[in-house]
Amino acid sequence: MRKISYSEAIAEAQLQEMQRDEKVILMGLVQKDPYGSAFGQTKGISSVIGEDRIFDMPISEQGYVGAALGAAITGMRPVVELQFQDFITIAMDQIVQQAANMRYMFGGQIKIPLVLRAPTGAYLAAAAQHSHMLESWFAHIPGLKVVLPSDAADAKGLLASAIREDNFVLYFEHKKLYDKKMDVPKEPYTIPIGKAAIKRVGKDITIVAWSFMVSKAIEASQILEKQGISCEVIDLRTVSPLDEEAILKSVAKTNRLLVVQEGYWNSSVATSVSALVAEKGFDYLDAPITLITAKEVPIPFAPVLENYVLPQTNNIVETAQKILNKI
Amino acid sequence: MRKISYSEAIAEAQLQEMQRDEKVILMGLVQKDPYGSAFGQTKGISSVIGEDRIFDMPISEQGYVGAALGAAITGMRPVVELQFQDFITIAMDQIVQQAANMRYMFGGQIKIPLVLRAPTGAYLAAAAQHSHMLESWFAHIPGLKVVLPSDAADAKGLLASAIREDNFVLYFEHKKLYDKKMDVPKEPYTIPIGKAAIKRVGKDITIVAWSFMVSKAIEASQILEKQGISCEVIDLRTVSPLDEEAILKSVAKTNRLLVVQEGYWNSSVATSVSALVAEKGFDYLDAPITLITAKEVPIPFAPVLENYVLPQTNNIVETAQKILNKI
Amino acid sequence: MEKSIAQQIYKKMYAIRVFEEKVEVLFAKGELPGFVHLYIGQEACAVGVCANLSPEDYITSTHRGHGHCIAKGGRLDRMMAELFAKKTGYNHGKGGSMHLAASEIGILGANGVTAGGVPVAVGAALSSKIQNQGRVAVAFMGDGSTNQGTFHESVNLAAAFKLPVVFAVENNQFGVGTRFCTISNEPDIAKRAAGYNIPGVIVDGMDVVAVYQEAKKAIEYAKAGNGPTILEMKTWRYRMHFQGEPATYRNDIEETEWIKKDPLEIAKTKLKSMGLLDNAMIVDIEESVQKKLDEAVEFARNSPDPMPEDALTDLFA
Amino acid sequence: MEKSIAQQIYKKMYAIRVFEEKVEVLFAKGELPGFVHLYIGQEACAVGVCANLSPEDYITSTHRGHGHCIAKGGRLDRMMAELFAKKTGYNHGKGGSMHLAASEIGILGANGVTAGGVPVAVGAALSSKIQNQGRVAVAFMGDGSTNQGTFHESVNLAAAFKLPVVFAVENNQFGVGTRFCTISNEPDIAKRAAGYNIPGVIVDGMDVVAVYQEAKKAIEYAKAGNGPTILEMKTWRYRMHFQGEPATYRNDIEETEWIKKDPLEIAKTKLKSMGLLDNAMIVDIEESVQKKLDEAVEFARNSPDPMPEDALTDLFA
Ligand SMILES: Cc1ncc(C[n+]2csc(CCOP(=O)(O)OP(=O)(O)O)c2C)c(N)n1
Ligand SMILES: Cc1ncc(C[n+]2csc(CCOP(=O)(O)OP(=O)(O)O)c2C)c(N)n1
Ligand SMILES: [Mg+2]
Ligand SMILES: [Mg+2]
Repeated sequence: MRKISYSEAIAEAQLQEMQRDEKVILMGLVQKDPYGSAFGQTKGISSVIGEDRIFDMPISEQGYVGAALGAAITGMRPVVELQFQDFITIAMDQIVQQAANMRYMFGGQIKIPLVLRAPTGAYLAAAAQHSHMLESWFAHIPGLKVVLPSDAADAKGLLASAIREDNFVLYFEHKKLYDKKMDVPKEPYTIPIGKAAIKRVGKDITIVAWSFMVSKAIEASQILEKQGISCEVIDLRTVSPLDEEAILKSVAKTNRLLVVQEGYWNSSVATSVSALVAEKGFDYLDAPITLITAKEVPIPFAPVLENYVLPQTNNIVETAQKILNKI
Repeated sequence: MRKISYSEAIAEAQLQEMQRDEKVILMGLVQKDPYGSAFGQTKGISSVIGEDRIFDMPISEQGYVGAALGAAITGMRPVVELQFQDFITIAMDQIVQQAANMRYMFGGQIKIPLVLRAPTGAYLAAAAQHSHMLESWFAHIPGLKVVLPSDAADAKGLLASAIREDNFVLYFEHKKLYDKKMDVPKEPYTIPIGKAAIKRVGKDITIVAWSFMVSKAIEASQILEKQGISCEVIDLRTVSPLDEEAILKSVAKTNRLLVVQEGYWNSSVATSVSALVAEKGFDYLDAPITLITAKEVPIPFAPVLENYVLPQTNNIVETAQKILNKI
Repeated sequence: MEKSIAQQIYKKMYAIRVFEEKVEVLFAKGELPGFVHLYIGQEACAVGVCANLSPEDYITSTHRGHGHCIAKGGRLDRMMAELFAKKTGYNHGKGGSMHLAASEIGILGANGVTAGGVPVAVGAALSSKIQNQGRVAVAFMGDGSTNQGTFHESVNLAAAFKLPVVFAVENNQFGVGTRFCTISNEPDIAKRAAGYNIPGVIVDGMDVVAVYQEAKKAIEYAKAGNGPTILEMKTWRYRMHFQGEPATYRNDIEETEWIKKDPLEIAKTKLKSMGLLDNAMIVDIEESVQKKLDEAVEFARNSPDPMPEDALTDLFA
Repeated sequence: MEKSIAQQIYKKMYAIRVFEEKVEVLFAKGELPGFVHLYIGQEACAVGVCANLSPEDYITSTHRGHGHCIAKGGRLDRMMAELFAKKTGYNHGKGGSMHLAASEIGILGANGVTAGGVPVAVGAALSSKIQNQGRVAVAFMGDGSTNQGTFHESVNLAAAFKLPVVFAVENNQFGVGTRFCTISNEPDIAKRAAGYNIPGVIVDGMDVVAVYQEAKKAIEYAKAGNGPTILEMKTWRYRMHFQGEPATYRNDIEETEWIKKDPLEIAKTKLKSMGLLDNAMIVDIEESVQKKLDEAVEFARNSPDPMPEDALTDLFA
């Protein structure tokens, strides 16, 4: 199999879906070639498909996300992109008050085959306004599905599913993953939305993670394995709806839960995973549920500060050791 | 003591703070008399203070919240109002990317003595776009303090604190409480931000609630008391920062925790309270932590549907009975 | 104008008026839950514009949306049932007054967010253009709503891509209790068109014939691929901002002047003088509308409430 | 123009140019973390406007903000230290290039959000007006940023309340790789002023004397209580959108034409012909700036990193 990067996988999924269904259109900043999006996520598409279904937008996030919604409910299947997830703050009315409510509020009259893509995350010295992980906000809102692929193969299959889905899907790509290459099948394929994946089988402790944190959890597991601690790493893939079954099943086996989240603690997906297990898997637990998250400050610019604020592999290793009383 | 309503208490706090400090200004839709805000929360103020420090804004939530921020960092102490909390979706960039980050990102150069007030909540057949409880979004973001008073006396004291605070405070008023009257001291006073209040002392189970849910929790406690179940009701008052100590102390005593939240489950303050206790108070627990929240759909218009979706007193009663195995 | 159009125009204007008067009474009696914003006084705007539209064309509407819904062909019975929060309503009781939608006739929803529907209309127009469908999208909005950023973003986008949109601004000069000229420095909203190099037109929003004619031009211009127009209709709402509004803030003298320009009276006078309507037709129209309205109320009252568990349906397709 | 102002103008323009050229080299060598957007080519805009401001006046800036910071009086050493992510930087290493702020000289921050600072400037102007301080606020922004809703909301608000603001638009004709005229139907942004009944002025943004004069009028107009102006400066950025940008999309011929209009050359020629500058002064100025710049780099390199735990300070007052 050929190796391609996460951003290439994203571009490939979009190209293939556009070839498969002429209703698929792309909207966002600098989508067309030669640019092909800020991180190359649409690179090559306009050169193959032509320019009729790819729209370079003005910097009007609320307006063009709303326009994508309008197109979605009148026959198109738009994939709309924000240049950074942070700018979703500008489009919140169209996403939350309009799109998330619309089908329900209209009594099911319409479908919303809409995907919103955005680069998310930190670790790049991009400072407070370009480093957010805001998936928890959208997980909080009914009517939205929220997907965060952790590698190139997942990125391709999950995006194909999102584009074929008749509902609004938010698809958040981690900036630190764009360059990461791996084997990715060339032909189109889908990965189901709403299902977690066991990325590493283990028996002593369950580590739940998603997006960039999956690779940190796996790194930590490799270190811990050498110390005789066997970790099961669950990649949520979708943070709303949560795959409750996969989480509970793993904790039923390991009896210990560690959640690793790049974003902030309060009112987050991590606290939801904890609350789920504290309510429905309480009897499985042999130890307190522990959460590793960003520290409660905006993401600072200086790398020395940023690294201190964000979860690191060694935090995971040490915390797992502590949970298992090996420290 | 004289009885005044929650909205009168809010107006009184603002009037008194404006009299105390001429830097305090009000900005929002229809703030001046005769309107005095949509629910009367600024009623009577312009008639006493004059019109120089009260600004009726255009319907430009992002713009005028940003203007309030600009005024706050250049010497004023604005209280800026949104007509409904739902419209905060329009102002998210100025609140989250600008205001919440600004002091930190600038290395502490400025202060942000800013209060944003907004009516929140459902139970009014106002449908999906006028019924949100979005406090969890803001609790998720460092740099914001988030206050939700549950009665008129708290409303007055917490608002005075918020206005005197040199940091950005979000202050969310519940629409179902505006008309509720109670004894409220006439002279100015403050209630500390960041501290929970025990609204009812009990020993069998801790019920954590805030905003309108506090009255439902108290109602349920009264019913449960007759059945021999003694509930401790904690009113968080502030959902960020959380008063961890108050929560843990109560659960250490009762060994059981029920959280009642009007908003949605995923990535919410309720899940944070659970996660806090599952991590730091795990050994206190004699039963799973249970959460009562809105069902995962937008708030529907028809009262029969809305009531089904939202937490009701009888849900609290039944859940508490279940937790205590009395059912 | 054809005779049949003239009759449709009067019929819809009358239907809006009596529908709203009925809603006013029902709401006061407590039969309708939630909030209600009446359209009385602005009938010429919705009807004058929508008389140029076919069912395939799109509209987006506002919190004050009953008039647009009727003008675009909405059924009184399903509308009324929705206001009654019944299962037979357009939105099965999930939306209510502020969210009335009827996608099969191009009504992409009333909206509880000022200017919230405007970008949605732009997207519908984009969709029409990509698919070469020749449909136009009309975004209705009030004067107050044009101060939202989305208004600017939507107009700019539609202008740049020459999308078939009409920005139909009903300038009733107040947003809640705030007079437009106190929160905007230029009282004519149509003047904003210059910034986007598109047509901006001002028309007497109490005169349905004038609205019809200007809307016709804007819609034809859009359908011909020339892009959007800002169509500003100067008008007046005859009732409070929402039913039950506590404050009064408008000037009696001004109010009286506007009430004299009643759009229904102007419509009758003009259409009669144009030979398109006569008294007998008017009687016929009014009787038939009244009958439909009575039936609508009956239908709504007799319709079942949704079941509580229905709350969990309709979220995802 | 006074001689001292002319010299300040050339000094600041030259400082911006060499500061940015130095940053270009340092960034390429990997000495500066994060993202960097260079201001080269637009020096006349920031300097022409800010030469009319006192330290008490306010500015808000953009992602391309080094030039504004220098023009408004920012120190090269503290700026450079911030780009180096050092504790001695203006923001103690917490902000970096896109968030440079110096509140003691009225710099209310560069901004990573296009048009994000514009409403903030409006608020600073409101504050000045309430307190009768006579301060003006200048909101700098790019052409692309004017398509944000906040631009519209801010201009409308400032116009309605006659706030002392200048909307200083640097129209370099591209937002990232998108040419302005492909996403807006009217190439002259100043034309939008008509919609708000305020002055809209277009000026050659490569000519610092022209910018200075038009900005002077707008600032005096604002300080006199007349409200805002949209001041559009036509200009060109000489470098890529951000350092390391992969795509190229601008037209070579156009590029060459613009490079001929180098703002530093124009400034020298014009100021000399006006008798405000001579070759000796130029040499002096350039030498003194170069020295300061070398010291700034030295200072930044030798400054300490923040301590990890410093990350937890500065959140709340
Ligand atoms: C974003 C937003 N802000 C505030 C409101 C509250 N609100 C409802 S209607 C209205 C006034 C709208 O004025 P206008 O657009 O002129 O319409 P009119 O009521 O005059 O028909 C306001 C402020 C809202 N619905 N949405
Ligand atoms: C809200 C928002 N959307 C997108 C971006 C990404 N972005 C950074 S700079 C830029 C272009 C801005 O263009 P313009 O305002 O013309 O400024 P210039 O770069 O030409 O100086 C964009 C799209 C952003 N920073 N903020
Ligand atoms: Mg109005
Ligand atoms: Mg530009």
